[in-house]
Amino acid sequence: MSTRGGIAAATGTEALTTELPVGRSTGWWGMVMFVATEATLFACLLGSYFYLRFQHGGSWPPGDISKPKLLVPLVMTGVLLPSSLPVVWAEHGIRKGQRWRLRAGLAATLVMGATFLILQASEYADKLREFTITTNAYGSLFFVITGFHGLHVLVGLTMISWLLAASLRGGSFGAHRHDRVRNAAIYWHFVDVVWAAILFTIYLSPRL
Amino acid sequence: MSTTAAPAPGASRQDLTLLEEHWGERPSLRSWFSTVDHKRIGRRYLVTAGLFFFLAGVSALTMRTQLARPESRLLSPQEYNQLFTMHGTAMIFLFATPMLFGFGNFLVPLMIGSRDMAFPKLNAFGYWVFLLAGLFMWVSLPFGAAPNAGWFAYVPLTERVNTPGLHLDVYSLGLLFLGIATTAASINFIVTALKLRAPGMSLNRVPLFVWAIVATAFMVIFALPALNLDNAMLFLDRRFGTHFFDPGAAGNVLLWQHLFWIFGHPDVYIIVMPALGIVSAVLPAFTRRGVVGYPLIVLAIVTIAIISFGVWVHHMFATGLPRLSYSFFSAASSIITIPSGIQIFAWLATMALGRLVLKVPLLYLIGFIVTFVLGGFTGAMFALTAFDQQVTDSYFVVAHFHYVLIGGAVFPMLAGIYYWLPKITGRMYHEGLGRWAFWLVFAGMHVTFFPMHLYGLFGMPRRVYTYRSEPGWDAWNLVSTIGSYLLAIGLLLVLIGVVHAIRRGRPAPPDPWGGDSLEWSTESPPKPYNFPVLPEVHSLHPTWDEPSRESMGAGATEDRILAEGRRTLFTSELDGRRERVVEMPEASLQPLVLALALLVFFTTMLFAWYPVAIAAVVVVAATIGVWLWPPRRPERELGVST
Amino acid sequence: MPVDTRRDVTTRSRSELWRRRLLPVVLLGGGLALAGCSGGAPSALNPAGSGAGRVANLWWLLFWISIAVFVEVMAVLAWALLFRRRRDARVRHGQPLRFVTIAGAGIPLVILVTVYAIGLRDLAALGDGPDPGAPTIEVTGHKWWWEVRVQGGAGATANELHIPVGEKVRVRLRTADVLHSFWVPQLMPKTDLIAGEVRETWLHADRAGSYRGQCAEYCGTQHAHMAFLVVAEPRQDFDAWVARLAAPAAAPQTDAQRRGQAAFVQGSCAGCHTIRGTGANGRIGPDLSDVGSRWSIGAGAVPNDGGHLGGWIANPQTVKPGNYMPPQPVDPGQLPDLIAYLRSLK
Amino acid sequence: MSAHPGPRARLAGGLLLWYAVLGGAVAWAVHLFAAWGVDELTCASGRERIGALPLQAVVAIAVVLPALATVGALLAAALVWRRTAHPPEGLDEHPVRRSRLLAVVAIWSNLLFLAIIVLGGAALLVLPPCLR
Repeated sequence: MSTRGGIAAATGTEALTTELPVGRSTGWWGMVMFVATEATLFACLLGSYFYLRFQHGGSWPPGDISKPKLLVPLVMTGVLLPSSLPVVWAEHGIRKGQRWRLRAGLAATLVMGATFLILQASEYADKLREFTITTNAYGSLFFVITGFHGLHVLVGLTMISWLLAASLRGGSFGAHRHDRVRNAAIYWHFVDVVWAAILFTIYLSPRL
Repeated sequence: MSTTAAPAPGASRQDLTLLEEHWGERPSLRSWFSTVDHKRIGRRYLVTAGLFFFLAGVSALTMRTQLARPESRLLSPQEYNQLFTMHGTAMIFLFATPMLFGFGNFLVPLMIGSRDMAFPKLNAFGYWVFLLAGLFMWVSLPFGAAPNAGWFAYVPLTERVNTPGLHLDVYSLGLLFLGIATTAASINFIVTALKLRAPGMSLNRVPLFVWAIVATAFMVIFALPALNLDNAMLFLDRRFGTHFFDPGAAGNVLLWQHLFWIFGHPDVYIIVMPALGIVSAVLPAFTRRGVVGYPLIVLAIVTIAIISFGVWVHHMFATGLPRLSYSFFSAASSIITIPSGIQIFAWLATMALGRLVLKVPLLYLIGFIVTFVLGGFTGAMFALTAFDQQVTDSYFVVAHFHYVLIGGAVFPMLAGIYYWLPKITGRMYHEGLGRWAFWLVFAGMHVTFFPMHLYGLFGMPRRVYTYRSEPGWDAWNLVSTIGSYLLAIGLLLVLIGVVHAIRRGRPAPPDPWGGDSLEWSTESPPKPYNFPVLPEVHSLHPTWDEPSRESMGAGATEDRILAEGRRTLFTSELDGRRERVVEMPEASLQPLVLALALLVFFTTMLFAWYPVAIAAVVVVAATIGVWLWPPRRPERELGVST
Repeated sequence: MPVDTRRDVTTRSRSELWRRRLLPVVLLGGGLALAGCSGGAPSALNPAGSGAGRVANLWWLLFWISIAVFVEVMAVLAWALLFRRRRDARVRHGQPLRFVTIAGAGIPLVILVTVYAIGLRDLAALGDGPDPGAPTIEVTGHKWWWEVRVQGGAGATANELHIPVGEKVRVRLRTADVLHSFWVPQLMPKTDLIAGEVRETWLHADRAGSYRGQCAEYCGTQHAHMAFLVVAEPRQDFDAWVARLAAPAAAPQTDAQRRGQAAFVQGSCAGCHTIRGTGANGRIGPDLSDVGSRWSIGAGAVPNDGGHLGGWIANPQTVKPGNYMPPQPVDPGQLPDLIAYLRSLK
Repeated sequence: MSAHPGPRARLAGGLLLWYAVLGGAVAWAVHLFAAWGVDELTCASGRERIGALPLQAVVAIAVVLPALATVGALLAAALVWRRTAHPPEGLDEHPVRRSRLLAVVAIWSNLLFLAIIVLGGAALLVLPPCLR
């Protein structure tokens, strides 16, 4: 198909009246809407961070708090972002009816997510020596944003464990029945992507 | 065309028995707590929201009595401040939205030709949470611990140092609790309208009420998080010593206002939008024609829903931000008037080109137009920063938003109550009683609130528990108080009319008005399965068009009868093409258990019994886990390869 | 009523009286008689300065536009009700989209763009504050009273500020606790007092008089009683007021006043209140150095006379429940002396 | 015109439709958040410059670019409107009518969003960026 023909086809009546999106289940839409409202919540949270930062003026972080160090959070990122891959792999597996892939993929994600939380605990232990949630608004923002995300990771891990438990039982999932797997996967990808935004906001932006 | 008789059901007697068996609920205590029928839940929403309306209304009457004369001592300032806060909070959160969601719950599946909402159990859960959250907030009042800093709860007044005690903890936790219900209901509405429409109901044939509910639900999805975050931060500030709003520790007090109004302004339209949907739904039956300019009203619904997110700073025009930044919001606030104007003139054109049947619902619609237009004028005035700075926080604002909210939401709700009462209860209301109630409500509303424009302009600030005698304030305040009693009597007559209809009313035929949407093709009240045969929609006014009506008669295809089990049909999002048949969930106690566990969580958070709160969280997680646990199926059916 | 006694009655213009007589006519005609029936109230429609004057003009423009559009809407509605009220079950079609788009979108767009432009001009004008050298008054909001100082001056007063007629005066706004809003309807639209920030507005009166102002942002229990008075007066009176604020309070003249001063300074009063030039220098409550000359007690709660003052000192909680002044254990014999002293502070 | 568009052309067509419907809304939202946020927060810091650029120029960019994006969406909406006026023979009328509804909504909404952006931008000519 030539480019010109492509443009003509794409701007033709038929292409312009093509139904997009199509064929999703109610569960998919429900999860997408839930993620949309959660994403808005995180957007407000990160927006509040920037609002307080720029309203504060002056040096940021305020007070005696030093700029956040990057090593641990980058390792955390390295653990969490790739943890979506086993979920994708597991989901593709169960669509083909390969239950072992579902189990293995979920287990791998579980391990990576748990590692992330352990690293976050060590990060907290480090930060708490410098400031706490009550030190000032920066401290409040830092712990509430990362804590709220950590809570989401915990919820995501609960969902993954729950899926894993159901898949171990047998009679739960197969090529024709994997809505729950996909919905939990959407949630997990969301938790992942939000971390990237948090990494940028909390750890990278004070250095810009 | 005459549409008084419902078409003969195309389902056989045998099918009807099966449907009754799968969908019917035998009356029992358990079924009362476990029902997932959208019609029962919708009715409960209406009744419960009505109860909260009554409480908030009594609060308002008490306040008006206090304000009848200057320097009255009926109420202490502490009492007055709790009353006005609860009045506002309850009217906005516990009455207006739930009442309209009640209409939505009852009507959306009926209007789109479905057998239930997309997530029936979630629906039941939403109701229970709404009920419990409402009680959670109201119970604080007799203990003198009710929220007392206005429904807007501005910091730093609401910080612990300025308002100790539980007042604001009740507020923040109560709204967070309630937010769960609102979000759940909104997701449910969106998904229901996207996937459960009858085959053939493409986007250009969706009833305007459904458009309005869906737009509202989208607004909730994107607006409510701002309020939730605000309340979470307030609670953390108060309870755990964070500093989000503390300017002494790098916090900022305007952050509260920004987040609050990012929610708060869309919320105005969250309240008004479904009510405008009711107007579009009721009008055709009493003008004997479809609403003029369907695409333009859809346009209005969609654009209002979007623009409403970009006008929030007009609530902050007096906070001293840069004037240039005000102008962007001033521009949006001005232009948002246009879609509203389009709707008003579309309705006027409908009336001018139709044949008016002057019954009580139409009276309320006329009252709505008169009142809402006046509220709209003052609304457009607020878009101008300079004028807003003069009258904001005065009684002029109180007049404005009561015109908009009573005119724009309560009048349509009342129209809706009279219009759908036959469908909901199976009984007709008493026309004469209804007319009396209308005139009292209409007169009471204007006598109460019109003078507020005046004494607002004359310099009387709002949220004052009393005032010094000033010429231009005293007399008009007394007029307002008298009006509020008229309004209360009128509303009492509405209530009497409803009770009278339920107890003594004539049995209602399936379609007493000759309405145009699908709910009128069901029985009054509808059977638990709504439609013996799911309709096939051929136009925007399916009850008025022959092919759509015939589709419910003899010769229906099996995929629209679905008598074998509790089933309904999925269709595609935009064009309403058939996709597949799905199984719907049975009645269950899980929604109630989940809501109760959340109640325990929020109550224990309020009283700082954190170990119990953690236990409640575990119960919540376990309930959800059980709720969603996949049913066991044979491996072959699942499609597992080894 | 103190406000009225101090208001210059002759400033009530002939046009205002004319409007007053017009009242019934306008009420019948449009139902909105605004300036006329406000009488002596602090009405935004009876402006006394350039800021409020501009907004009042904007209001009248908006008002008449609203009347015109309302008449248009009611005409269509009335036409429908009069000529379209037949019971007829026939369902009609036909889409007069042109009417809807012109009346519902076209005309409103023209109106809105016009008033937006005018509003923008007014917004810019309200931002056109006083010259850098203009007098600056520092106002601090407290729960529930206003602390007033002149920039650079030593003393303070409460709930009353003076401005020279015909000059723009800068007002710098701070809050000591929660949000308040500074509103003098006859002179200038509101400006909020934001915790942690400093806000500025300005006042300009083109005729002498007393103008009532009030806190407009809800600020807790006694938000209702947080009024103040702006006194616009000739320049030399204003200068005298500024000088008085810097000077010590008037010395007691009579024996009763002297006993009252002693009771004030040695008693609990001095813990919270300042009277300049005496040992009383508390900073919690308002500076009382000129309390005898003020228009009210308790930021507009009651008139400032001997009886109310005595009642206030004995138990402020019955007068203004919830305010931060506790009931005073004053010996009944001392109360008349205290009153006499405080009344003498002018 | 080719008889039947392939899947990629269909995807492109569908996306074009949604750009027409939602483009103005998104552009306006970007304009609002950028222009307001930059103005309020830069003024709060007491500066009137962002890097090398004067604040006024930054706000102007936040007006002009979204306005152009809205004009683009308006053109796309007009295209859908024209293409759905006389659908070719043999095409299912159902989706065409639905798309036509969306086209009407899109044209009007883009006009409204354009009006808001232009009116907000006009204030830039009257008001200095940090005047309070």
